[in-house]
Amino acid sequence: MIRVQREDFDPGRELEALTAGNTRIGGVVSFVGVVRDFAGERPLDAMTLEHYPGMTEKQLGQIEREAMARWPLEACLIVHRFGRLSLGDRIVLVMVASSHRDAAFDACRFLVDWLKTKAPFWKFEEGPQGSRWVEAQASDDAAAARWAKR
Amino acid sequence: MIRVQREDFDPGRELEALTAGNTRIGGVVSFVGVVRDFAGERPLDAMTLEHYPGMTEKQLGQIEREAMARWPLEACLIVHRFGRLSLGDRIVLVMVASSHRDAAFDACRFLVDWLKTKAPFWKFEEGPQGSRWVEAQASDDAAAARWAKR
Amino acid sequence: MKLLYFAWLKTKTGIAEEEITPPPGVTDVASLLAWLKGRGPGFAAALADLSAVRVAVNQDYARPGDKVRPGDEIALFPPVTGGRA
Amino acid sequence: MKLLYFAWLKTKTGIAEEEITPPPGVTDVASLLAWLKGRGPGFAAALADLSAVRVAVNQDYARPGDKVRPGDEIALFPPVTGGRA
Repeated sequence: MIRVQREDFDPGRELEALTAGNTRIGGVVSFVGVVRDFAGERPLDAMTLEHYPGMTEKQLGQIEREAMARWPLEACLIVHRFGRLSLGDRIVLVMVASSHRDAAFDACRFLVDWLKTKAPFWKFEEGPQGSRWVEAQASDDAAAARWAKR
Repeated sequence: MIRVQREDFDPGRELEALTAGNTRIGGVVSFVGVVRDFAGERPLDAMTLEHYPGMTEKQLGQIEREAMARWPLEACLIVHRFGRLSLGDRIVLVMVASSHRDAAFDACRFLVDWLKTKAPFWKFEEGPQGSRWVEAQASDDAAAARWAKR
Repeated sequence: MKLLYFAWLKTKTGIAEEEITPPPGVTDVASLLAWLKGRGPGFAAALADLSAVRVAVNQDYARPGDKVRPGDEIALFPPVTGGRA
Repeated sequence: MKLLYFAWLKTKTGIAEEEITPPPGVTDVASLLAWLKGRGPGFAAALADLSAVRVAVNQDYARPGDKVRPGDEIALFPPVTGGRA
């Protein structure tokens, strides 16, 4: 399941909804991304996440179907926010439920890695030194590449 | 942080408490273990988790300190329940917060794997075919062994 | 053909969205970018370093040789920078 | 010396917890288990297959050669079976 929204989400409530009534689920692995302060690099007050409506949903849906095909999952949820976010705000939730913990861990990490290289979001950071569009990191491409099929 | 308790926990509230006020946190990885139905193996109605009070806390504390030493973590929480649990009930929560998602994923998985081989809990399952103490699985030892230092 | 610009590509071109009819020689992503570059100084600046520009055709990532057709939705944007932890 | 039994070791011995004073020859985990085995049919049954028995001394996992002393808390239990997903 895919949701792209401006509003915050409640990870506990999402977990309840995702697992309700499915007694084959033995483990749920979640990732919550949070707006953090890059101490040492440059301080941050807030940021704005711009996205490409339509393409975001399409890409997230493709990534999710890929994960469902590669691992035996019972349920899957991606919630991604856009708009203005402050330090400590939640940005993204990836939640994967499976009978087996290994599948849940692998699929969740796969989704998070791919999100960061494929989902059309762009960060505009505001700090005391001014504002700027954040540049992509090569390490994110490397993280996604480890899932490439050989 | 370690908690061993009979009561349920609220993963959303635990996340709030763990991350509150720490703006260095960029990602939180959580594992929630749930009582599942082993369809195909033997059906399950409920189970009782017996544990060794005192040793449980000691072992969980050691495992947590090990994780904090091996990865750059900002915060860590293990909540493990004991007592009688029904199908779909939450059993365990492992939550790890870090600046870096890779550290959070690795540490969370390490903790879950070790929990299953080191934490002194024993499952007594009740099903339509009778009750029995669950036997340990070799695959759990193998999962923990992948973290052994070389 | 609908063109969309995001992030600093929107800032530099000064355009978020436009309808265009490129000349007949524009048949793929590469020729579209080459033609756009010549439309004015904002476009020239935005497209000066094509290694920093990504293109999507109808909401899927596209490569230089991929075809573009009338009616397509073409988006230009920098490499994505979602949650960075 | 305090002895604790968990899971089916408790069921088979019929004991959850006891205070014992083993004979002087009992100095380590291995000799303690050998002595316990001879205490009666319940103990013999519980300790018939020692590969299925784990021992903790003062709440840390112990091996056969580890020392046991008066005042120690010794626990006998099967391999752990926490959350199994």
